[in-house]
Amino acid sequence: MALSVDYVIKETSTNIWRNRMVALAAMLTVALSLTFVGGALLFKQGVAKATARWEGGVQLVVFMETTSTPSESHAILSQMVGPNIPSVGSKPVAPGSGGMPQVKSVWHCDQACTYKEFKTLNSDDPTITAVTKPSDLPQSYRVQLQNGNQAPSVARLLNHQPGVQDVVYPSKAVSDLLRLSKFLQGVSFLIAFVLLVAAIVLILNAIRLAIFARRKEVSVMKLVGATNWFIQVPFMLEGLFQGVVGSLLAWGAMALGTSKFESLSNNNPFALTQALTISSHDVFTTGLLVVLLGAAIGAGGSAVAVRRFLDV
Amino acid sequence: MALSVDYVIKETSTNIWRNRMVALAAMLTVALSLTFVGGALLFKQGVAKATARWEGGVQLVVFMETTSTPSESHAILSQMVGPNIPSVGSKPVAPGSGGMPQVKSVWHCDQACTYKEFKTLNSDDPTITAVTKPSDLPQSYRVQLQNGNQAPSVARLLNHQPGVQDVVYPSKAVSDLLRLSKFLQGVSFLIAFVLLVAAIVLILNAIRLAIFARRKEVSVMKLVGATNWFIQVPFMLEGLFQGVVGSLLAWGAMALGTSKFESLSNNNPFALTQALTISSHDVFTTGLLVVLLGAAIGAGGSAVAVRRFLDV
Amino acid sequence: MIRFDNVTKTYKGSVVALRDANADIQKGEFVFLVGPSGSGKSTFLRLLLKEEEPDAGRIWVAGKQIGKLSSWKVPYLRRNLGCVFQDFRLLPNKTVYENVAFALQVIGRPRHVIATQVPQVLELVGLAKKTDRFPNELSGGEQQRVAIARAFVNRPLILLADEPTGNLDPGTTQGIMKLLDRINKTGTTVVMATHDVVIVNAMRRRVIELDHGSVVRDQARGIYGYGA
Amino acid sequence: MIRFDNVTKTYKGSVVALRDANADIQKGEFVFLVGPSGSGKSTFLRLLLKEEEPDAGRIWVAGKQIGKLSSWKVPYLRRNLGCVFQDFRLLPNKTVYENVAFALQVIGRPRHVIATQVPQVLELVGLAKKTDRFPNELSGGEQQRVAIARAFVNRPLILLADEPTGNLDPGTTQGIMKLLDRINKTGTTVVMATHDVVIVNAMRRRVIELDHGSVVRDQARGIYGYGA
Ligand SMILES: Nc1ncnc2c1ncn2[C@@H]1O[C@H](COP(=O)(O)OP(=O)(O)OP(=O)(O)O)[C@@H](O)[C@H]1O
Ligand SMILES: Nc1ncnc2c1ncn2[C@@H]1O[C@H](COP(=O)(O)OP(=O)(O)OP(=O)(O)O)[C@@H](O)[C@H]1O
Ligand SMILES: [Mg+2]
Ligand SMILES: [Mg+2]
Repeated sequence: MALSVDYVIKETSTNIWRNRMVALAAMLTVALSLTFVGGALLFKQGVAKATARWEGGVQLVVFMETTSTPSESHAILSQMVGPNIPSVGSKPVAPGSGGMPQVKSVWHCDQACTYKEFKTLNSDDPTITAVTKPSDLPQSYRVQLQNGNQAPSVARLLNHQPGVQDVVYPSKAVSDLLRLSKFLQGVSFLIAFVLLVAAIVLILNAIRLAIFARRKEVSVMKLVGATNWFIQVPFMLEGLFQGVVGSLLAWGAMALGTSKFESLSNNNPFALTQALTISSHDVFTTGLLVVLLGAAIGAGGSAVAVRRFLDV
Repeated sequence: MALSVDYVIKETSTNIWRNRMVALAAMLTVALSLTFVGGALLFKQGVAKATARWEGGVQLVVFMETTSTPSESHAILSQMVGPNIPSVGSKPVAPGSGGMPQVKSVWHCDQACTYKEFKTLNSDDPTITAVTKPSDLPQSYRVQLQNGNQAPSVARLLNHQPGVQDVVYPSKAVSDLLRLSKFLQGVSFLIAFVLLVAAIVLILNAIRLAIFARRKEVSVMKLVGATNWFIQVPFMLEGLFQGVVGSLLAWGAMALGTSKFESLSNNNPFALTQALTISSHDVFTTGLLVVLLGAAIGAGGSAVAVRRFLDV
Repeated sequence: MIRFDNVTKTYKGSVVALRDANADIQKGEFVFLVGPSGSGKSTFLRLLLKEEEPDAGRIWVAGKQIGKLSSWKVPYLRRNLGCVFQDFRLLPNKTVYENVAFALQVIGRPRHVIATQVPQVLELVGLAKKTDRFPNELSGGEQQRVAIARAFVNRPLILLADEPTGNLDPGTTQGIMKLLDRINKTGTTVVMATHDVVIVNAMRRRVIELDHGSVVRDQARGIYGYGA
Repeated sequence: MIRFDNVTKTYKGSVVALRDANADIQKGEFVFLVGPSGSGKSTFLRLLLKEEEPDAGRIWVAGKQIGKLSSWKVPYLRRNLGCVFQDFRLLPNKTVYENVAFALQVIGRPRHVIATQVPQVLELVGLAKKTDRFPNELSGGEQQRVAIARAFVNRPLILLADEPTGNLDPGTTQGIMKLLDRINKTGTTVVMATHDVVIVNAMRRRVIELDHGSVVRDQARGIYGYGA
């Protein structure tokens, strides 16, 4: 079955040119929908990075000096959870009698754990992660409070104790960001979903029209014994092409949008945008994902169209 | 030419049902694109309202007491633009010799002007505008500076002078908002434009498919002498229907989005969102505009389709 | 009723379909249009329907010169012209009754007119008992009767038929010819393009022969061809 | 070469198109399929092409029972069956040469095979001088010759023809029949559905008559009908 490359290219390009308006609309819609998908993913990654330390409801982090002794560390722990609990691991533990009433739970992040977190937070800067060893980094206690508003007062109590390097809690901006990001992601995915539906229908339609424009040729092909494969491939490639071109446009829009966003947040230091950093590595992996999605949409849409409308 | 209503309704609904997938995609895309158009317009209105006072590059406003005397007013003016300029009107005037070197230009906003601005700023609260008379409001000097950073120092110089009620300049948030809004509006309109193209193509396609599905009927109609009008009307109504339904969905999304936005900005007092207020009156007028746009898109798309593909 | 006055029609691609054709057909005549394939018979009929425009010459239908007709008046011209084709052109998802009624509905005839005229014409073509059948439940001959009923239900002045028996067997063909003859007897002018030697020779009506777009013979009570 | 074994075919809508039909056609035969409109002739041919599936009975083509054929093998079945129709089915935007070459291209024949076989078959059907014409620049008879060339270029075992002369005038029809006869003489089995009394009676080949889907006559050197 000689399905020659030049035959397929010629047929596919003729199809696309014949319905260029629909094909263009399909590609633009794919591009737009995938830009929303990619944008939402990047935003999510950016927020996750900016707030990694505060995941799981942590409201206070007590960093110990790298030079702190075990007894200093134990003294701090006792102050928070009471003397009856000798040590805590990576699972949150509620304070016993003699602990601080404001504290809801505490867990311990050792140097390995801190190093992992450090790599996440600095994934866009491999030179820093390369020169830093786990032993350079402080261990810490992660504290969840009964009430987030108490963070400053609790921090004051624990700070300046022997062995404590620093006590930090999320700024207003970060906690706002966490709340806002959920909402914006939801909206983005909703928009992306509607657009994906539109994109698939447009691709389906472009293929349907291509099939219709060639219905005479197709019926002759069937009559003289062309294989289904031979008849279908140009139409399926057309859909694939539309999906891939659309997703490449989306990739471009994402890269452009990210750099525009960065320059914007460098000029206007809102707490909001400043807290987000999106590495070019993130843009690249998300871009690849988006192209895969585009290819899947294109191939899927055209496969459905070929099935439904070609009837081979 | 009896074009009976039930005939037209029956034909139109049959058409839509037959290609319900494409019709749905068209309507959703119209809805989404018009949501972006409407959203961008509302945002623009919100920003314009929040920043009405700062239009045209005004960087400082000197409000005089309502009880201030003309000589007090004149003294302030002289201090800014020098003794050689006895008075300024609603056109900006540059300072002469003896004026402040930091000032670039000054214009005067009398009580009528202030009242007008007041009404704009409070258009969502008619009870306030009803009980306020122009004479309750202060006249003011609007000042453009050589350099926006000097606003605080200039304000300190002018404040507490006799007859001066207050000197205000835009906060960081407002000036950020002004810059950000330009960018976001641009992006919104770009997205809306792409989507509008997609929506029109989808409507065109829905009509094209409807015409194609009925090509036998249409050819018989032509043969037995049905008028062009009779043949076209159901198809054109189909496009109109899609445009109008899509735009009503957009209206709903805008209303929902606005209320969601308000509740969000009430909970999270960012300077950014807090500065914006969008009245339900704005939503209503923008909604009407959006429906008109949707009707135009639907009618236009179907008219083109009928012209191109019906060939009557 | 129909007059062609030096009519020439060239399709794009410089195919000359009619060349300086002249013809004059009176009310109530029955005319066969014969000639080899591609000689311009279908073009002759399409020009009457104003589906195509002539390049030169003038055409009169029912006393009006149709070259001067503005395009919005074309539908009204077509209401005077019933049309029947080789491939029937019935709507497959409508019953016999609905197919015929459709022709009246779409020109805006009121419901009571439709309710009286459709059964009447179905009676005439002999399908009074099959009003609720769908086209694919009928034989080819019966389908062509439905098509004739649809063409005739509006009582047109002229009935055009383009190879109406091209798909039919000889027995069925005879029945259709009898029907057309009966319609002709009501005063309707009938113009029929055909290749069927048997029926042309049997009916002995006026024959207009085309060849390469020219009228080469116009003979009252003629036969299919000198040679055939 | 072709065998129908108690074949019944019912279309949806309970139209019985073939009823318990039996036929056995040997290699190299020339068979006319006759019968009134709707008697099942086209259905007979469509079943051979596996465009339709029988409801009951078995069909053999070239020694294979095609009911057992999996759907991806259908294209290979069709390469053994050339097909010609009343309406030619040529591609209007391709020249004569391209129309014929297309049939070889789409089944993946290499370029040099196409370059030798297409001129050869165009020579056979007498169109060697019109290779660069487009279909609408040809007469109906010439167009049908192109269609026959396309059906025959792949040297199929069997040529199926569904009313191939239905649109043609008597003179042209004769030419086409001579061509089909010549193709038959090369050893190709020809099965032709037709309404044309004149050619069936003139050729005197095997005649299979269908009526309401049943084979009512199968006669060597037959005529169109007893009555006609
Ligand atoms: N739409 C068209 N575009 C270009 N050429 C056309 C068109 N329709 C017809 N022709 C050409 O015009 C000529 C006359 O065609 P026409 O259909 O009138 O012939 P006819 O006598 O009806 O033939 P037949 O007996 O085959 O129906 C032919 O050469 C044909 O190829
Ligand atoms: N796709 C279809 N769906 C439903 N019924 C059909 C279909 N095709 C054919 N029929 C019916 O099957 C019967 C046989 O049709 P067929 O086309 O085989 O007859 P034929 O002998 O070829 O007739 P003709 O001489 O008119 O071409 C007819 O009653 C026809 O209405
Ligand atoms: Mg013709
Ligand atoms: Mg048939």
